[in-house]
Amino acid sequence: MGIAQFINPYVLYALLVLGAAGVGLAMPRRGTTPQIVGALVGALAFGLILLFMGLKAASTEGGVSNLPNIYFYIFSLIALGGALRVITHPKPVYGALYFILTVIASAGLFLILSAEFMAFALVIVYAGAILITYLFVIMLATQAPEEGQDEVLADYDVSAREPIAASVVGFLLIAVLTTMMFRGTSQLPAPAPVNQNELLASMPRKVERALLTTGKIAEGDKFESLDAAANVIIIKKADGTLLTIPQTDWPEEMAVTNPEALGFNLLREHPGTIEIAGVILLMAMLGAVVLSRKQVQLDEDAKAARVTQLAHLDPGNEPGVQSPLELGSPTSNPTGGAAS
Amino acid sequence: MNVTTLTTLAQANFPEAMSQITLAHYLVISTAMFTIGLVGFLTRRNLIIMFLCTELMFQAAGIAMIAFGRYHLDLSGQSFVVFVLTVAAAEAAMALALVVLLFRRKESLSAEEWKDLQG
Amino acid sequence: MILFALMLIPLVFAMLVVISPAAQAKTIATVGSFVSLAGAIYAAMQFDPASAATFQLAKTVDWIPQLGISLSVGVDSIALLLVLLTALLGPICVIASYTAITQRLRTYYAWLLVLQAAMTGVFCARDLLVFYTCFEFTLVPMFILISLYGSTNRKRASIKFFLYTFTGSVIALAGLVYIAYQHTQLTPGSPWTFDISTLAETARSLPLATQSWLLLALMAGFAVKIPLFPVHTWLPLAHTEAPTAGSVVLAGVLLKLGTYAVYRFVLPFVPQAVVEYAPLLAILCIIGIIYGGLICWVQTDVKKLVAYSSVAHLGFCMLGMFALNNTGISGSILYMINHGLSTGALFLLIGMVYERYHTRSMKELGGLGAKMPVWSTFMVFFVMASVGLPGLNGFVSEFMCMMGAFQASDAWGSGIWGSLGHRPIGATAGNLGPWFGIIAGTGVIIAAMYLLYMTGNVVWGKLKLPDHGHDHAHGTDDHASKLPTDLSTREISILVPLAALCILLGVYPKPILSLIEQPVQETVLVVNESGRVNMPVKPIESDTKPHAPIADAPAEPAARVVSAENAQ
Amino acid sequence: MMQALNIFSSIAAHAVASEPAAGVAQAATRTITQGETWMLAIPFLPLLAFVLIALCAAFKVRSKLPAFITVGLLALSFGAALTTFIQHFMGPAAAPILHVHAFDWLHFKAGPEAAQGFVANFAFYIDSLTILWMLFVTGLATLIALYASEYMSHDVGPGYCRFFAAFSLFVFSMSCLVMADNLVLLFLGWEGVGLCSYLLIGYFYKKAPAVAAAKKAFIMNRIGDLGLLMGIFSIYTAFGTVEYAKIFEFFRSGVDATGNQIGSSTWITIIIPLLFTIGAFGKSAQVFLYTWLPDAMEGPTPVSALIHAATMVTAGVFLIARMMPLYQADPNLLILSIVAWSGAITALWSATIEMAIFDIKRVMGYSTISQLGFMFAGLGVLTPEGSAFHVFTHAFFKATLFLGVGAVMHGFGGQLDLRRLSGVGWMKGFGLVAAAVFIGSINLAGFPFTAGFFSKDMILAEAFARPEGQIAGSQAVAWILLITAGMTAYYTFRSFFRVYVGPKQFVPGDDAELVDLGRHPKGVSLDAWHKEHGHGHGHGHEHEHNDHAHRHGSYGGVGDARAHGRQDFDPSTEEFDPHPPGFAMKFAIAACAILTIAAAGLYFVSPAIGEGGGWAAGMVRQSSAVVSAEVLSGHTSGTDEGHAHGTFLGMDPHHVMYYVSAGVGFIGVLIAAFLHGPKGWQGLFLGVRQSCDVAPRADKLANAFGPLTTAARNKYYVDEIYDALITRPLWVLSHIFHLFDQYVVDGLVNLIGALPRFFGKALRPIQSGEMHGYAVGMAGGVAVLLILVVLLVG
Repeated sequence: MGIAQFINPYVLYALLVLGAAGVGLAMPRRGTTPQIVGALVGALAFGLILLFMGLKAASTEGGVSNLPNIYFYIFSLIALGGALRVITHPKPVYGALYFILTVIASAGLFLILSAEFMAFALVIVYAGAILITYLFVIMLATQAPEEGQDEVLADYDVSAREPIAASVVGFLLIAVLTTMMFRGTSQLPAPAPVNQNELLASMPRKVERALLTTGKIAEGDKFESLDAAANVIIIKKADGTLLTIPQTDWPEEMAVTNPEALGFNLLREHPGTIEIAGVILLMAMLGAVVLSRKQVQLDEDAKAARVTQLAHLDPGNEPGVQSPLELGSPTSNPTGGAAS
Repeated sequence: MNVTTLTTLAQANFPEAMSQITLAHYLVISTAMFTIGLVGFLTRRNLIIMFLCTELMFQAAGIAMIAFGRYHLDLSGQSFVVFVLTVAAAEAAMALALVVLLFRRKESLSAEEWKDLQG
Repeated sequence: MILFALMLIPLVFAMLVVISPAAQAKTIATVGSFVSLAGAIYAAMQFDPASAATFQLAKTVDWIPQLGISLSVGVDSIALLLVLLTALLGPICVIASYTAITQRLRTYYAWLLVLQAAMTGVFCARDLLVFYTCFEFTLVPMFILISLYGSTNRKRASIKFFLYTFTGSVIALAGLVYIAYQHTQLTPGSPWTFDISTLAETARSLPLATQSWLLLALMAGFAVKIPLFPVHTWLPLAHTEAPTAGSVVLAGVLLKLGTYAVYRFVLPFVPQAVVEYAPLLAILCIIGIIYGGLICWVQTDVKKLVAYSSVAHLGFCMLGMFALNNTGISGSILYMINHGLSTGALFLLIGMVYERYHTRSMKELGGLGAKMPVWSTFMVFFVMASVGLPGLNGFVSEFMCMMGAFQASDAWGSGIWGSLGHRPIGATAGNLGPWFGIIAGTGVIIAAMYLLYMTGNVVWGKLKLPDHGHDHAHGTDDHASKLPTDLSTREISILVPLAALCILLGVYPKPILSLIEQPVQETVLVVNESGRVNMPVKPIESDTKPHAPIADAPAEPAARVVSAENAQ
Repeated sequence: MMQALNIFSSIAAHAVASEPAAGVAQAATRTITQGETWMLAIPFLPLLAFVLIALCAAFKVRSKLPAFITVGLLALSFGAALTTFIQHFMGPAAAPILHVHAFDWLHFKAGPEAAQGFVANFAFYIDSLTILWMLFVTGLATLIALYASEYMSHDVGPGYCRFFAAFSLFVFSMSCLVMADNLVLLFLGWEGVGLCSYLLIGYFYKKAPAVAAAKKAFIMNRIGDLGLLMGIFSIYTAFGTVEYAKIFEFFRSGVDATGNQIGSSTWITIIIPLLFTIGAFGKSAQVFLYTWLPDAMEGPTPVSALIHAATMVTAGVFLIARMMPLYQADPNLLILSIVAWSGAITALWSATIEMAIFDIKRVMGYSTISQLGFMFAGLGVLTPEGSAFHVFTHAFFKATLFLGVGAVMHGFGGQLDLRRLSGVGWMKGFGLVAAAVFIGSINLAGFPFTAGFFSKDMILAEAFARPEGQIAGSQAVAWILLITAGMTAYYTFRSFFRVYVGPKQFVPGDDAELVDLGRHPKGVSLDAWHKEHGHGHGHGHEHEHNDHAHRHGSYGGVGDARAHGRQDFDPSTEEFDPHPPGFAMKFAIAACAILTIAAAGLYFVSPAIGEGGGWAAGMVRQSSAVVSAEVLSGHTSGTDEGHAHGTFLGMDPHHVMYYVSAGVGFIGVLIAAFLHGPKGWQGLFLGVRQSCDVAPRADKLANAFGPLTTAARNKYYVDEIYDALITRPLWVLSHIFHLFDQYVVDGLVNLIGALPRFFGKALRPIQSGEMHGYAVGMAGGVAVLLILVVLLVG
């Protein structure tokens, strides 16, 4: 049992070394770099890991039926590739766009995992809201290229910081994490079957509507109760008599949808956490407002840099005459910004 | 996602459990994504990219949680992703506000510019 | 209930001080301290002296019942006396600060009142954790008083004060919690409890080795606070840097927390170990007496001199305590009060001069007798009280402490201590003895040396005042010039009660001595019964010789003595 | 009060019940009666005076009111003492022991057992010894207060209040010391007189020497006090009580509270008396503890007269007399031998100093030490009667002498150098002073039929009469005392011949005490005087002690002195006239002198008990201070043949001693006249001195002794030796302790405190501020932790 149940550990570790080398190569560097090669090697490594896991799975009891379907492979490769691109692309804007790709691929994975609500929430919140904010900030915080000039990448974007060491640490972590997870996963208890009748009992309107639309009951009949033990729904008809509907007669429309189940889970199991999450969001909002309203000044180094920059751009202007401060913080000082 | 194979109607939208091997595949993906995020965080100097990397790690955690929830047929996994999403949003708001503030001061997004915050 | 009220009154007034305008802070604090004093006097009137050894005015409110922690208060006569001392010093400290503190008044007075509440809590506590909480909480106000209102080196002093005493008492806490743990272990099925008297019984039943470790742990905390010889160095620094009222509280009450804790937690908790190590502890006390005294003698800073003298004085106090007999322990308790009065007054006096001349150095000050006769009169008076002049308070307690050590010896009646062959009538069981009394007695001479050295320089001699050019640097000239040359009525009015008490306690200590007789007797019995297991108390009488009764003494020896004989 | 009475009556009953086998014949059981409450006035009236004067000070009274209060209330106190004496101690009946209880003082349990109670009350025990002391204490205090009312008049105001407050407090303390019914109250008085002595010596607090002297007196006294305190502890431990009545009963019965023979316990017979003796030595300035008393002469002269001559310094004698039963308990009388030897050596030692020094007040100071030596020797040779009588007579004649010196100081601007004064007795207004001083001098010198003669005689005779071996070396002690008596006569009349007779010449003093308070430190010796003026005024040549002969010409007469005063001294003394004492001073001096003369008569009052010695001896014999017959006859020493009387060169000392001591005294006086007397009858036709500062023969003699004279004039450098052997090392040790405290004790603490800081510093580079560094550390840490988990959990 353990790791060997899923993949040959030596193969895994060897492929992880390969992956580390690939990611390390793929990181941005000054000058010409084998970024593409590195990315390909990294992708190859991950692909091979999945391949070997599939091979192993096919050889164990249950065969290929244990394997996730084909969409899993598609989405996960897109997600990982996007992620790799996020961290290797020197331009932040592209990084953010690749991140959207990753998010969408992840949403696909969520769908496969029958988490529809979360899949769409992810796309809406992440791709729609958060990433857009990122893009705004990236635009705000990047120097626009001058007319006729190529975009100059900031120095800190061009070169990664100690990519080798980071890759080694990262892949060491993967090795250990996968080892741990395989070990743990192999010892997980079999999942217990779930009876969602209780959820249905909490939704009398839904049950009535479903039964009504399928014609099982008439207008005016009321849901009385759901006997979870006998798996029957008891309906109180308009004339007062009780009608028992066994499970086999339940219409498909009555099935509990993912958002419904998730809603019940959230509000029943985690009501306090929701409150806390709300407070966190509120505080974040307030914090963001307070922080961005704050007046700041350039510090000494930045001032000096700004002055030389201005002098360089407009030799006719004495740098000391026009206040660099006003130029430096247009948002914080609207009048100053307007003047410049 | 094979709805027609469901045995009971109540479980129509909640498929039967997946195997450990399937779960392992998702976990590998999650781990890989997490590590990529980590490596990015360690190597990139741009504050915004670093924050993007943390978002990647959140993403990875989310995948793992939903996969586990799926394995256990428990919706709490998805619930937690809701919270993770919330925290990520809050974090993004605060972090980006801070980044803007820092950028205004130094005209740079490099994390190394702020060494002197060490105290 | 009144005891809770005693703790709450200062807190409530502290709150009032905080929320009212700074100009009113003085007034509110004064009213608050006087209300506390009135409350303490009311409590004293409720106290029944006939059963002084039982804890009266007791009240228990559950706090954390799962852990057996409750807000439990109660006082015996000793705790009551110390509560009274605390309450008395309250108004004096507040009034003494009227002119000395000119900035951040609200913070100052609020913390002063909070400090008073915490100190009262220590003396009233009947639950270990209530005690410990209050014991530690006194550090916070004191830390703030020193670090905000002290003199030049105040930051260092306050940090040292805090860390030093805190480190010690954390070790003591470990010891105390260990006892509580042992209680649950030794009595199966019993819930956790932190009740002091219950734990005392448990601790007494522990073997000597365990008790010795516990003694070490407890003394690590309390000896720092007292302070005993090797762990005293925070005191001179803290005293010198603290504002006047801070020094008064520090000398008057805070040091007594340590001695009180020794009385309350060391003697009844680990009697066997105390008996075993009493000579060692007494030697530390004596080193403190002589060493501290000699260091005083070479000080030039008057306040530092008085601060070091506290080391010597508290050495006497603890010497009496470790004599483990009635004389010594009573003397020690009386010493706590007397030292609070006389040394507190000395700090007040030094503070008054400091307010006027902004120096405490004997190199710059001298011969103030010519310029400030009233101040000088008080100075000489309190110096004499501190020297231990009979008729003033210091003498009674010093006499009793030394005599306690002198009496407490099993060697009496043998060797050069007499060829009687048995314990003479005035001796008690113990392992100190005459040499301890005699060597400690040299401290009396040294006390005269350093205190008269100080008086001779500051009060007598040619008038010597600091240069006025120097004064301007302080920028407080205008403030200082508001004070009269000699003491103002306000200053006299805070010294007079102290002086009156010094005389009263020196001339008529009988009420207090009889008040503390019962609890002390109980403590001594506890120590003798469970502490002298390996060295039973020798009988006074010799078996062979006929007994010649003295007139006013009952003929038969106490029952305890008989049982000790049987044990042999 | 009732309870106290019960205690005493039960003690009495017990004492009767357990009459010891070895029965002390003479010490009959004394009954203790309750004294009248008004007797409390004796100690408490002076206290009332103190309180009233304190009020005067508080209300800033600027008149002589404090003096009147003091004199009045002290006189009342004396009246009360006298009434007590007349009512209870006059007449043929055996002297009673009166007990008066004021209030409870120290009551506490001294041990867990029921019998262990400590009782020391504010209660008074008045027996004949007590009343003997109280009579002269209160009487002399009244007279001297009267004297001081004029003497201190230059300082009316706060200083006046301070003086009389301390003065009254002193009398109260002294009364407590003497009248106490227990040792702790005695200790209160003991320390109380020390405090007052401290305050009064330091009265001229702006003068550095006065402050130093006050401090020295207090500290030296404290050394003795420690001995006394330990003695009290020991007494309590041994007997379970500190009350005289009970203690004396134990000694009378010979067994202690637990039925053991007292005499067999070395602790009780050797150590305890030794401790008490140390206490007595401290207070009475004996042997190694004497050095504070000469310095105490810095105080105002009335203080010297009362405290440092008549009363306080005799407290040691009182203590030993009071505890005489304790001292007698030792069969070998070891401690009494020590006392005798100490007294004799002190007497001789200080007499040699007196013969050399020039300061007339200090001569009196050393003389007091010397006479106290006599008293101690008297106690040592088993004549507490003689000692007490000598205390009594000495109180009067020494007070007279001091008051005379005070009048001279007062009159001549504080001049105390006997080389700067001559013929004072012939100056206007000083005749009475000279006469009184003459009376004092003949008493001190031991002229026949003076009080001093009789009292000294008793001691000398008893010293010679001690049987061989009873008191170790008592014959040697006696010879030393006899020689000292001769020296006493010499130095007494040396002062007299130099100062009061001869040509009228003087140099006014520049002393601060009376002319200008606190402006000049008073020169303690001629040396210092010369130095100060030599430097201060460019006086030119430095003087040695013995070359002052070169200067004598410049002080030809009063006028000359004035002229030189202008040149040499402070200009403010320009118009200096000696001002003679006024009425109050004259009255007090005269009264003291008359009382001194009258005291001689007491020798002839037949004592109530025992043979010879007069009234004072009788009083002592009726008190606990009496030496029992066994001890006196040497029975207890264990040797049968040891009890033969000692002899003086084969003669019975009791008979020949009158002639011997008178002869020795005469020789001393004649030598003084020969060396220091002026020409003519004033110098008994032996002297040749012609000016105030040159006595040719004396100077020649002093030169002949050379270094010895120098040493004696410098008090044998004892102060310097103490300084070098004790004070300096202690001072250095204190500094070492201080450094040790700062750098070792506190240093260790700081070191421990510095360790975390050190580690922090070492680890600080890790916190570079680079977020990546932290992240790498964190990730690596997690990885390492996980690896550990993987490997360990397996």
